[in-house]
Amino acid sequence: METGFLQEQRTLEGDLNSKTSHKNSVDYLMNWFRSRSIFVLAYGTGCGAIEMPPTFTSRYDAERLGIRGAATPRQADVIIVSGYCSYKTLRRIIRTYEQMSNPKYLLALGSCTINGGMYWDSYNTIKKLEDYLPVDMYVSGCMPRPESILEGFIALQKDISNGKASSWQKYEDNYEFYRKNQEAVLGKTVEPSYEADWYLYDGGL
Amino acid sequence: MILLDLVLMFIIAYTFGFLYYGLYRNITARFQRRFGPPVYQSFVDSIKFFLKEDSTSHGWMFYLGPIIMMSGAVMTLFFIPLFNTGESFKGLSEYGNLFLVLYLLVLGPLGNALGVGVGGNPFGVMGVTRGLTRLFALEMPFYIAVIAIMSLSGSADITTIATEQTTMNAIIYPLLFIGALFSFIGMMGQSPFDVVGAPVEVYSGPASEFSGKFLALLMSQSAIFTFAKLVLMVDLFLGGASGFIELITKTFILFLFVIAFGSLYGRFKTPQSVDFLLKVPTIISIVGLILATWSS
Amino acid sequence: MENKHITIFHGPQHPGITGNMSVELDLIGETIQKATTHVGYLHRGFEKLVERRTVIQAFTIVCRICVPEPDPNEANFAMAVEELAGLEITPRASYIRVMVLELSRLAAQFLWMAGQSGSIGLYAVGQWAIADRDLILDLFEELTGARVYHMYIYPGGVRRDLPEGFLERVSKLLTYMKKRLKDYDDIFINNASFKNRAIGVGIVTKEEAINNGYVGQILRGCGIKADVRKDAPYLIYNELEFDVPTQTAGDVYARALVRRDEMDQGIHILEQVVAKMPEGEVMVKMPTHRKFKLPKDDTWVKVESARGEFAYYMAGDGTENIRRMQVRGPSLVHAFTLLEKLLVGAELSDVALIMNSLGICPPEIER
Amino acid sequence: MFNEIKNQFATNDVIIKRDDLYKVSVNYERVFSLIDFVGDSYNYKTLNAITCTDWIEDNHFAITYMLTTIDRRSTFMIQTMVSRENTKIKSLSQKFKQAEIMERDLAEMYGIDFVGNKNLKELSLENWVHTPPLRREFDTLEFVNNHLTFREGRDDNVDTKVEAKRLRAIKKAEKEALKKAKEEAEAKKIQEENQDGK
Repeated sequence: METGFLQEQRTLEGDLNSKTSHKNSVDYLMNWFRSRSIFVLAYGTGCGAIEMPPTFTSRYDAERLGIRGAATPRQADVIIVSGYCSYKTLRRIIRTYEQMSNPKYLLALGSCTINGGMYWDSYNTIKKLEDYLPVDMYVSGCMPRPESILEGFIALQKDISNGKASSWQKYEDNYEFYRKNQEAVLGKTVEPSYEADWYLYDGGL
Repeated sequence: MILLDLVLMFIIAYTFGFLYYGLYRNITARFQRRFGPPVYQSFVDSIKFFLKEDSTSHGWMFYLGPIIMMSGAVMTLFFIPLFNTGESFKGLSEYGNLFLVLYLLVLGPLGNALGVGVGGNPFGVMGVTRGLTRLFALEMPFYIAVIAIMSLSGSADITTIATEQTTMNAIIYPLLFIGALFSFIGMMGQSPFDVVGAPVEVYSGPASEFSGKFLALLMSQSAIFTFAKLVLMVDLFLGGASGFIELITKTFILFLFVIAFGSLYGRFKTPQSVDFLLKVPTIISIVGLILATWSS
Repeated sequence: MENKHITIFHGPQHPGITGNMSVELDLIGETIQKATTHVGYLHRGFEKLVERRTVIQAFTIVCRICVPEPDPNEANFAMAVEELAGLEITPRASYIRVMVLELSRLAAQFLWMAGQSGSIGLYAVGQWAIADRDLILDLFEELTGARVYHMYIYPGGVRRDLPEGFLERVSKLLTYMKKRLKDYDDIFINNASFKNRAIGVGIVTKEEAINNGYVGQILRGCGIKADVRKDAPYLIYNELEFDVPTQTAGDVYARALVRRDEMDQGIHILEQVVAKMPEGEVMVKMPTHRKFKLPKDDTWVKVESARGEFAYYMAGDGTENIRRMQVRGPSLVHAFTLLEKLLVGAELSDVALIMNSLGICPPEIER
Repeated sequence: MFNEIKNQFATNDVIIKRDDLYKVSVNYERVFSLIDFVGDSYNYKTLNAITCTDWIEDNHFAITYMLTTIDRRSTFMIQTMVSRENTKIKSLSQKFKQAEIMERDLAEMYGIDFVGNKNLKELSLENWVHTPPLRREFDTLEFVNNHLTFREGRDDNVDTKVEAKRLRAIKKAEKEALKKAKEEAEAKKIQEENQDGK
């Protein structure tokens, strides 16, 4: 019987391996690979971002579960919305989320994303994230501890390997609904106003 | 027969490339006082990216970049013999010599530059510019050292160079080895010369805009390329390998050294790294060249 | 020619940015021609929210103004309320507050160390530093029940007394830290590659620093001995013996050295606090701890945070609510006046280095 | 120093708040000359902050400038009252570079126009078309209720005092009902007993 840290590691891994339902073995393998390699976008959107460095570094070390950071949205699988979203940030989150390639997942941290949290009467933050973007997993708390963030990740990984985490599908299917909600708070200019068209100057490169 | 050889070489390079990357992540993790991912993690990552959908399109030129890089890496591998004795795992090395390999080493970055340029991501272009600037400085000490070794062994054939070392070249010509090692650290993308994909500066550099399958291709490419470059260094300076175990031991020790060096130093700026590479290792290489020719 | 210029947004989604903010950079090659700071991604309207909350309701949200180091906010808020309400806190509460403030400063310095070393690609230091910071957070958790937002420095004292054996654990941690900081010196502060990158970058001159109202390490990095703890002592800082480290060069490396010396000083202060901790009550006797009526008056209090002077303006209007609370964080001027100036002529690779060395933290700019 | 200020700037409102904090209130016309004066004569050379308080009942803004000496040992608060409507204030950004950003913040939050500040664009908000948020007449709760949806089950969107009163009333009513029921039951019991007795 292993003790201490290794035992925790085995428990977490065992948690991941338990109870998977799948249609066929190809499906199973695909989902297994997807669940075991999670690239998290390095975008600290709110105060929950302060507990992300501990989660990803020596003490809690999310990399042992295959979770690591990615610099650009093109390479990321998971975007973490860490806490309250002001309108200005929500615009950037939507843009970033749409830049990621499928399958992509959204993990929301903190009570602010669930129901507004501390800032329920603030004029500049949204109260319910799932109206604007599809959420795969909520981690509650203000702010959630690294342990609970890891738990949230493991629950997400389990969902992925069961094929249940399909929020990106939901977003594509109900795009009208999400777009309507986004426009309701952000106005017609949902995307931030800057465009990367620098390479079109003088006829391009 | 040669076809089977090539396939096996590819498989060996692919497996060991990823294994080394996994070990790299594990060893740095231990150095950083943490548990680290499983050894197969890099492999899982690359397969996962193969399974992702591609939602972006920038035209066919964009997709050509990773493919040119991949073929550059595979060709480099095929022209480097794994062992210096025996008949197997020679690849295509009898049809091409060291000059061809040196040319192929630069093919990848150039191919990538084409693709990234079309992608339109400013950070990608910046990464490529950095890469090409650095490439020039990297090649300098490496070429001097390699050409010196070539002329000292009197052959441009890698197998001959590897076989003819009774004592390792690294021991007879230490200065040449040190000069080449500096640029080798740069070639492996390790600190302090890792300016190309510096995340806090230019996201992930050339790879910024690539996603899904093409990113997976880039990952496999770098795994194979790493292994090929390690074998090349072993062949040129560490007396080659006569068996599988010797090959793995030598390449791995070299790899460990590169990691350890990378963990201890921060990143230079691009001009700083060019400056450094053109000064210190180049001078070491030239002095090594002079000493070597003088003594022989 | 037109196409020489590239305008890029460095952030808000970028690994090299200190928090959720962005810098619009005008580049030729990789040299920055013009920099414009954009903030507001974290604006929650705290100053509006406290207007419609009672003092104690506001107390729970002020610590969220600055995420890496919430305690100076609590201390400022508590001190402002006490001054307006005319409360005098007990010596033991004072000592405990100093201990909490110094511990949080130490934690923030470790966080800075992680960011600064990450900005030059020394990832091992970052991993170590954040893990070592966690040890301090453990102590906080034991003391206050929370890792990050403590809500501990209550107007009128502190929320509860120290747990049993807490001071021994603090001094044990300090011994460990002293040993550990030597490792950081070896691999980070004295590392040739850090010196190579940091010396001569982001130079601030003395005159500019005084005229433009810079605070904290930026002043001390260019040779001005400015520290609120010495200049306008609050709590019991005038009873403690400590030094204000300064450097003269004014560049990134000088600021790093100042921060490193401050960590030593912080440990020194904590040792004194642990040794001198008096007995007694931790909370002022009040009829009720939940109702404060602030008179129609205003005040301006300041606390030295890990990044410099952190000040609050508070005005009451004779009711239970606060009429106006203005937060003046150290980053306000640094992120605009200073950063926009320092980045001109610098290279893209210096952006993260300079931002980390200024310690810019966006939530306190926009509140 | 204080006598000098009192004489020169026609004010009686000089308060020593702490030994390192003084406050003086003057008329708007004299503010900028007073800032120059304390800067030149008494070394209050650093502008630390500008703040604004909305006294809607008196219909004015209180603008306060915090000036610090070079050795940072004492702070001078210079306060002045300006009208709330179409406020126009001379900018300090020519004298102090850092004033630019502080004024930009206030301009956005209160809708004050700082004449002479070239950089008064939006700082924290984006595409904001409503009342400047820190003015007292802007009610953030009303804004939230009109513009955003809450998750069902979250009911702290109510005035706590009213809610507490309501809850207390309910509790009281329940208690009374209980008491009444008890009394009735007892009365019934007695009645029944009486009936039984009969």
